[in-house]
Amino acid sequence: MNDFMEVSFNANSENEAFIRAVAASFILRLNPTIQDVYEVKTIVSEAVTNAIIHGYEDKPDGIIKVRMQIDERGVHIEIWDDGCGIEDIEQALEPMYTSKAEQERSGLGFSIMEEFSDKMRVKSKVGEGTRIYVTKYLQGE
Amino acid sequence: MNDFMEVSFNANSENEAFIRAVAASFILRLNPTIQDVYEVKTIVSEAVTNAIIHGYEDKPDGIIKVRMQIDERGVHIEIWDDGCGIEDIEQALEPMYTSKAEQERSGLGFSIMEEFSDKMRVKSKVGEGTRIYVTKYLQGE
Amino acid sequence: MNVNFDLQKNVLIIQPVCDLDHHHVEQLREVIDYNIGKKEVHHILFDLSEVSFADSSGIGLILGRYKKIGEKKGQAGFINVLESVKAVLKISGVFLLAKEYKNQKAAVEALSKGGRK
Amino acid sequence: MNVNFDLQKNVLIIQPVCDLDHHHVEQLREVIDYNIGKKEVHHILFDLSEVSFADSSGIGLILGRYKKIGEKKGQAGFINVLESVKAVLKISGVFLLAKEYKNQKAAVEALSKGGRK
Ligand SMILES: Nc1ncnc2c1ncn2[C@@H]1O[C@H](COP(=O)(O)OP(=O)(O)O)[C@@H](O)[C@H]1O
Ligand SMILES: Nc1ncnc2c1ncn2[C@@H]1O[C@H](COP(=O)(O)OP(=O)(O)O)[C@@H](O)[C@H]1O
Repeated sequence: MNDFMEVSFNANSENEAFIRAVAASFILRLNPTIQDVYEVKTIVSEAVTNAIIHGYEDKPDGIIKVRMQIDERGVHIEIWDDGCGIEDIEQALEPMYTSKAEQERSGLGFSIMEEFSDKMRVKSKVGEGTRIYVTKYLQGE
Repeated sequence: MNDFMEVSFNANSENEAFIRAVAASFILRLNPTIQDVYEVKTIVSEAVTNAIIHGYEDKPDGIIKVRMQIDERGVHIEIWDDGCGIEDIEQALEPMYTSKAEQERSGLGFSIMEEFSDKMRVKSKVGEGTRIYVTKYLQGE
Repeated sequence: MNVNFDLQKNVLIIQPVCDLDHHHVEQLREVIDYNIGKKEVHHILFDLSEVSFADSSGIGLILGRYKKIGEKKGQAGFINVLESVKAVLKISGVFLLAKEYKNQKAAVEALSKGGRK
Repeated sequence: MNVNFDLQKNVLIIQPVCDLDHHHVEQLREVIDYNIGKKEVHHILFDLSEVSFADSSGIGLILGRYKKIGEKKGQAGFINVLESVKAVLKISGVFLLAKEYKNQKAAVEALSKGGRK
């Protein structure tokens, strides 16, 4: 098995539920556990929310792309935006760090993504955008 | 509201259920009726199945794209493949016509798509591929 | 397995437990035909209670099995068809060939006595 | 509306009926704070029985309301947290601030008598 899918959509908060449903439906063929599905949904939900709030600062004409690739062991996920980018990635990855405390962000998005994934890498350039690469091995049946 | 999404995936029959789930989740924001959801799912299911069986003749490395655009009245759907194309579109659209009777195809895919949609247009070129354009107005709540 | 079978009198009750799309139809066809082939089977009854989606590939499957049971001069019927699935089946005209019955008992009663004209 | 409210003694029971993601949190915050603002409300209890998904935006909402009720020296608690949601809440350490109770009765009993130290 070596399936991929790639989906683009605008930076609209309605798409947070949409991308969770897309991710869940795509990995169904791997017979994931309920917890596996929840974790994959959470990973894409966090990354897409970040692209909407931080990357595009709530401008819904921004485009977000999510790519998923499946193999026997699990799933590789990429989430990217062409938004403002991250100046200090190390700081961004710190638990509880948020640049938008006034919006009641918890600063835990990246921490949760790391917790739920097996590998995570962040690439970002100010003014160009951000790409998140995540690998998650599934336990399967 | 003016949302779009575009998704690409390979010509694998597992993706028939996937694209139905994607389409259903995307239009949820329009508060569709159950029958609306069923009809949109059927439209994409028929077109994607055709791309898999006819367009790419069961070669799963073919790429299928589905694009959906939403406005106040309903949804515009495009399904395209870069497969073998259709020689005689008029004949293909005839109810019960199928080029693969030996595979127990009913020849009703296009008829059902037309029945469930408000507008349908087929563009195809032999050796280049096929694009289906569908408009469906939703009744909403 | 995606399908349950039951024999009542000479009627094979076929209950798919999946979407009737191209993907699943490919998996169902062979096992259904194997069961239709058994000599005690004279008629078939599709119980669609567990089918929440069907498209033209599902219609192809149903028409194909209708043909198979016709080779034995048998009839086919339906029970428990969801409203949305019914809308698709109606387009195909399959209800002109195979009737929908109120319930399993009525269907088995009617089919087991009949034969195809 | 995406959220139900109930007042038991001086405890406001908040039952969101949606995913706790950024999209919904934006809609919930204002109406929840309006209700927390009422003078008969001393404590809050999150009933998460109808929440099947929560991510860090949901945690932000919960922590924000915890702060709000703290301004009134009140406490917060949880009931009916699904296992998967619990996994996310655990990462946030929110259970160090607000306890999960067995059921509504026990929660109201404990919270209504308490105060924040
Ligand atoms: N896609 C992105 N584009 C720009 N900045 C981002 C992006 N994702 C994350 N960030 C930055 O990283 C910080 C930490 O992110 P995160 O851990 O998810 O917490 P939160 O979203 O709650 O602020 C954000 O506050 C923001 O400054
Ligand atoms: N994407 C496609 N690429 C090539 N040929 C196609 C495509 N879609 C449909 N066709 C042709 O049109 C015919 C009719 O299609 P349809 O009404 O869906 O019936 P069926 O799929 O049951 O054959 C097919 O048999 C095939 O020859």
